[in-house]
Amino acid sequence: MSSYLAVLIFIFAGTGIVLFTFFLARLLRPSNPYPAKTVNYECAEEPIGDSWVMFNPRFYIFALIFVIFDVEAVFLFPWAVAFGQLGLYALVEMVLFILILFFGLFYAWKKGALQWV
Amino acid sequence: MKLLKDIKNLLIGMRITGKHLGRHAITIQYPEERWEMPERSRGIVVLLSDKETGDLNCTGCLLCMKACPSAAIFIDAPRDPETKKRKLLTFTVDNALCCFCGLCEEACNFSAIKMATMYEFSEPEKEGFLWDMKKLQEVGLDVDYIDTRKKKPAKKVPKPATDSGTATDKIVPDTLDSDAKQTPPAPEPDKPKEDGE
Amino acid sequence: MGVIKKLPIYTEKLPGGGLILTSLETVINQAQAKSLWYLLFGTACCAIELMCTGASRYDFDRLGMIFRATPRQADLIIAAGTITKKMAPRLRRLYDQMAEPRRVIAMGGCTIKGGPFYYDSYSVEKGIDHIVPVDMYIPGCPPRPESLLEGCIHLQEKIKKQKLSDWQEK
Amino acid sequence: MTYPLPFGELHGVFGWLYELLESTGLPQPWLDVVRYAALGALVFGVISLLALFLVWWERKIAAHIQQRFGPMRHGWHGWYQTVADAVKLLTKEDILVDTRDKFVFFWAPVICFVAAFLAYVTIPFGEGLIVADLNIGILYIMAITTFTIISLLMAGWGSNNKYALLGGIRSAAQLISYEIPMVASILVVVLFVGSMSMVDIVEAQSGWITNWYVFRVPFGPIAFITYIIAATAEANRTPFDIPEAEQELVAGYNIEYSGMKFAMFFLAEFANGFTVSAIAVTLFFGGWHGPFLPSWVWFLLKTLGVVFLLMLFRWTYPRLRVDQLMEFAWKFLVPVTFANLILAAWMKYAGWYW
Amino acid sequence: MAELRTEEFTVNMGPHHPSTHGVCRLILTLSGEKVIKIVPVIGYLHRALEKICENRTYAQCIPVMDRFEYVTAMSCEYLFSNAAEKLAEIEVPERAEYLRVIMLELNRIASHLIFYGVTAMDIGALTPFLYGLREREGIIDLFEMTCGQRLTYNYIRIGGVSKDIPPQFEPKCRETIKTIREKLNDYEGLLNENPIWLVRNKGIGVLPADLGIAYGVSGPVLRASGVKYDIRKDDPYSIYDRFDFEIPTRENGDCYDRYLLRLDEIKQSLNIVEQALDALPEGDIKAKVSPNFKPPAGEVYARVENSRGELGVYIQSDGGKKPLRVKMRGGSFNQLQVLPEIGTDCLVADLVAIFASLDIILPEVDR
Amino acid sequence: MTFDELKEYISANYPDDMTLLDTGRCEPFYEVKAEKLVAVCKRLRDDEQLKFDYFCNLGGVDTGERMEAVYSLASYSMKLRLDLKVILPHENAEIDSVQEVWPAANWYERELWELYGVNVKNHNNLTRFLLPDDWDQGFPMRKDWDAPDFIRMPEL
Repeated sequence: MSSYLAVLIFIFAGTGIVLFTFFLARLLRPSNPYPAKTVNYECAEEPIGDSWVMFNPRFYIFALIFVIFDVEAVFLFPWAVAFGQLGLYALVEMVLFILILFFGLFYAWKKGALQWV
Repeated sequence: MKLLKDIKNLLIGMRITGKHLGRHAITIQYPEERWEMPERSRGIVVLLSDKETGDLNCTGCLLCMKACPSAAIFIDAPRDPETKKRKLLTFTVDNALCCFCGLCEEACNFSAIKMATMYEFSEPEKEGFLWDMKKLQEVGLDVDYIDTRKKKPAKKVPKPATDSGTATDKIVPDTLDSDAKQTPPAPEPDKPKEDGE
Repeated sequence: MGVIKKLPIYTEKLPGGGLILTSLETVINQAQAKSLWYLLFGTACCAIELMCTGASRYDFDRLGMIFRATPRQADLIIAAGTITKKMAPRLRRLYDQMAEPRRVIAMGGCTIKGGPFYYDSYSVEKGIDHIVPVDMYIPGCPPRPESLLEGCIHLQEKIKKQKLSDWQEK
Repeated sequence: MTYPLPFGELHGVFGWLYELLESTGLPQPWLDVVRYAALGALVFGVISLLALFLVWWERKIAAHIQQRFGPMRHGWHGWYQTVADAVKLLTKEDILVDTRDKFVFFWAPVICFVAAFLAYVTIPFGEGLIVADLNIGILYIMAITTFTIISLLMAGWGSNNKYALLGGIRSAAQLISYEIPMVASILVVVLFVGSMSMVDIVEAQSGWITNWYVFRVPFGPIAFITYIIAATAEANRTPFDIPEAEQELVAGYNIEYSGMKFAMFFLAEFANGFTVSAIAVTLFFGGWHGPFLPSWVWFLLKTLGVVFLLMLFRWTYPRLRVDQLMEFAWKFLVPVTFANLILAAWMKYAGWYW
Repeated sequence: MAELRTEEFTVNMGPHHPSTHGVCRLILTLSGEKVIKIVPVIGYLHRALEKICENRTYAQCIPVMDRFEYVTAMSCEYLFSNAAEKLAEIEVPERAEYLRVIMLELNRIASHLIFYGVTAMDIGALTPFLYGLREREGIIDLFEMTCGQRLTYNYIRIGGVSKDIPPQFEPKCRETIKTIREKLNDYEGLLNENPIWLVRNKGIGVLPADLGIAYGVSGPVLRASGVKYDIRKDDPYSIYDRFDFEIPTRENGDCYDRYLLRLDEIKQSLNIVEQALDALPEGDIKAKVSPNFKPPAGEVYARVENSRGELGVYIQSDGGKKPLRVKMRGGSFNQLQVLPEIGTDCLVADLVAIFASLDIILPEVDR
Repeated sequence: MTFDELKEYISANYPDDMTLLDTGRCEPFYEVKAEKLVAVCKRLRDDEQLKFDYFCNLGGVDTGERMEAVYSLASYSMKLRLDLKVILPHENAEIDSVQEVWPAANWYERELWELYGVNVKNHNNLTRFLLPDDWDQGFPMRKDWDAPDFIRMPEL
């Protein structure tokens, strides 16, 4: 598990380094906030309304489709690693699996879920 | 087939940019290398001096002042009551107003004013652009020009406007006073220039 | 916050503090002078010359100047072109929204004093120094790309001379 | 010692540090902690140097494509231009927008950078020059770089700026869409190697140049091309740079960021660009293998070659529109990559490949 | 999926936005990324040129006209001179007319090169932008050599031109033409058939001919919709009837056609310049016009075809040395009016492409 | 159709509506009564012989004593040019909108209203667009307009 310790330590080290540079910048930079400065930039105009709006749901559908395929990828990785030992059975199995998924993709496609906005 | 054609066209694009990568840059590295300015290039306005005597060529005829479309030239050259000749007192060019059109140069019959090819005159202060006669002459000392005065004798001076002596008073640009200097932004919600939406 | 504002006071008490201060000052000034990212802001004729300056022949990038589209990441506004009364509050807002240290170059006659539109124009702001503090004025209508480059180099020289104790006052 | 030499060929240079560490007599776990922390600092230095170099290089390449010089006035051909940029960004004010979401706004650049940073754990810079040879190496990188999506979305949302929000949402949609063809392209290689470890993948390509997976006709080149397309999108580079499309969204998700926070996004972007190129080299171009020169030099050269390819894309092509981008991913790349994967599996089973 | 609720939101695009070519503000109502409504807000560059012209003499008006449409300043100068000549019935010398045509066409090419670059940049390709400006520099050099300025020339005057061309102009000009012809291949290779460029431009922002006519659209934008209307042919001014050139048209009226049409126009303009150089007669360059030029009382509306459509000026003279009224009209004014019609129901990215392909510049709109 | 033919045609077909002004040296300028404007414009546009479907320009003029609105028209297909002039009183001038004839006139009429203060009736969107939104200094293109920060060109 020693190698995974590296990942853990890298998470802390990375965060620490970033925070340290922020701290360093804080020492060096000027700071002079005033209301006109901290207003949102919107092409040199006053922002119209809030930007946290009910966004078009289409964006989230992509995420849903992605989740399906990502789960597939999780299955595919061990399959790919072990493919050398498994042979034809695994190949047919995986082709079927991918086909089923693609059936879903085509369904989504025909349903218009892949239309952007 | 369309796919192959598309890939071919994408590769053509890469070939063109790749081809340029090998070519030499056309950049003129400004402070070290300079673009050779064409002779007619219109840079800053200067006053020309006589090549022999070193005096200004200007006779104070006010033609350039009248020709200027942005009223950047201000000349004070009142007529001497006895000799009826004009005496040049002040000659001011506001380079902040000048629109570099070259009309003053064309209006001048005495080779007295020229748009020299110089162009490097950035200033940290706004007041620096109001050039008086001395400065204009100084800058124009090295400027080469073709003297056309000898062919055009002085009698061709057009009739000056009678009221020029008084009319000139009001064209002194009036924004050069001290309040032009801007105060730094105060850290408070002041938006004086705000427009109502 | 700006601890750096008080740095001259601290360093005075330290042995060799003056040396630290001056070397820090040099490094910061050099960095700021050599990396002036300008805001993509052009209104009129000068904007075309600004484009030409960025193009191959004059090459702004040579001076380390690249454009940023958002004022948050820009160090310099090159006010290229006439600023009208309608545009003036917007210019001010852009300036306000820039991160300090920020600088302004007034490019061309219109921004210095109104230029050809000084007289008889009911809608031109007569000089952008009424709106924002200006660090460098470049005359011309429009200025040649070389003039702009010269103005920028002049500004860089000016930045290199600034003192740490007052550079964020602007 | 039991663990592999972490510096490979460079052990002669850095080995004394280990001996110093061991001489302190710390217990083994603590020794590991200190060792990895030191490596983390080192990798950070490497990333910073690489990013500084890549920025400078990109500017030079762009300039020369456009027949100009690029940075010229600061050092020899402007070599310390990017250093000046970095120091300047350090001294720039950090603007905190009033209406921001405080937590999200602050942590977005941190996560963005850490995600890019973590990927370097398993990049084999040379023979033995790897921080930790995880046995799921490539899967780990795919998983870790996905964090970038979260950070960009956080940046877009936290800024409370409409352009930033659009940029964040675009980037989320784009990155997740291109994740899938990327994974499918990588799987072709994993299938042949039978291991996900980066070192194993490189070792499998040792020997003559034909062992490189990009030359495993017919599926190798297809996998490489689809990978490089997906990688360009993953690294947010033109023609897929829609999250920060300057002409449409001003600056996209980082519109409200200034100073060091912006620098972190900037750094992460170039670090990601290097990561995807390094993966391409590892998977398809034989990693560190090469004659005469030290292994890490080969690796760097090959990676910079792929980075150069990405740069050439960037300075040649216009930008795709966001919906076309999604369509391209889902309706073209995903089917093609999966078909390629099945083809490769079949070939491997039948043994019909070169 | 339409039944899911989506909130529309309003966003400012401009006045400071990289792709609004100056200081135009578009108030967009978006649903997701789809543009529901566009409200253009202009006036950020309203410099009161018309008022200024009313207080200048005719000769002084010409530098002011330069600033009206600085990308093709020669057209503006020509336009004003032409109108004043019509008012005062001045005969312009032959050579001057030829020189004017050379300058006008060179300026048209320069303007289209800017269009090429800026459009490419708006769609995300940065390199074509610099290539376009690189060739433009060659033309600007010719102008600078002739009249001394790079952008605001003040070259074409009432009654002729201000200066004769220098002797090295002709060889340099021919060389520039040759270079541009060569480089046009690069331009076309970079974008014309590029699949990304095609999907970004084809079928985007279609302007039907009748809509264009209703909104008074002119110039390349209208010709890309299939209306063959060019003032150089249909209401000939100067000596355009002596040259052999074609008016290119396209049918679809989308962004891609507008782009192609402008490249075609560059080629035609190069031909015109070559013909004019070949036929350049000797002689005077300026008719005698008194410095205190006072046209008789009257009024005139003159128009020329510049790279953005019809450029017109209405001058009313009361017989004094200053015009009573100068009203300018630029093609972009109408093209911006039609933008809400053709720009709705597309994505933000398409709007940028449409805006770029209409080749709107704001001084023409705001004056 | 040459200009002379155009003049003849108009004098034959529009005798009551349009009066030829002798100011035009090149293209004919016609005076149209304000109340007849929209009807005349419609006729001109739909006339098979003329087809003035191209609205080039609309400029207001303040001569000091009166207001004028000058419409420049052209035709895409027949290659003709024509200018119409409507003479209005200096104060409280009113004119009918022609945007139902040519939609292009919309912005030109807004400009006429904004800079000259000529009220355009039946206009769908008569709001400020060239001047700042908070402009309160009247109609700046009028000859007698003045403001404190308005600097006139000095008479030289």
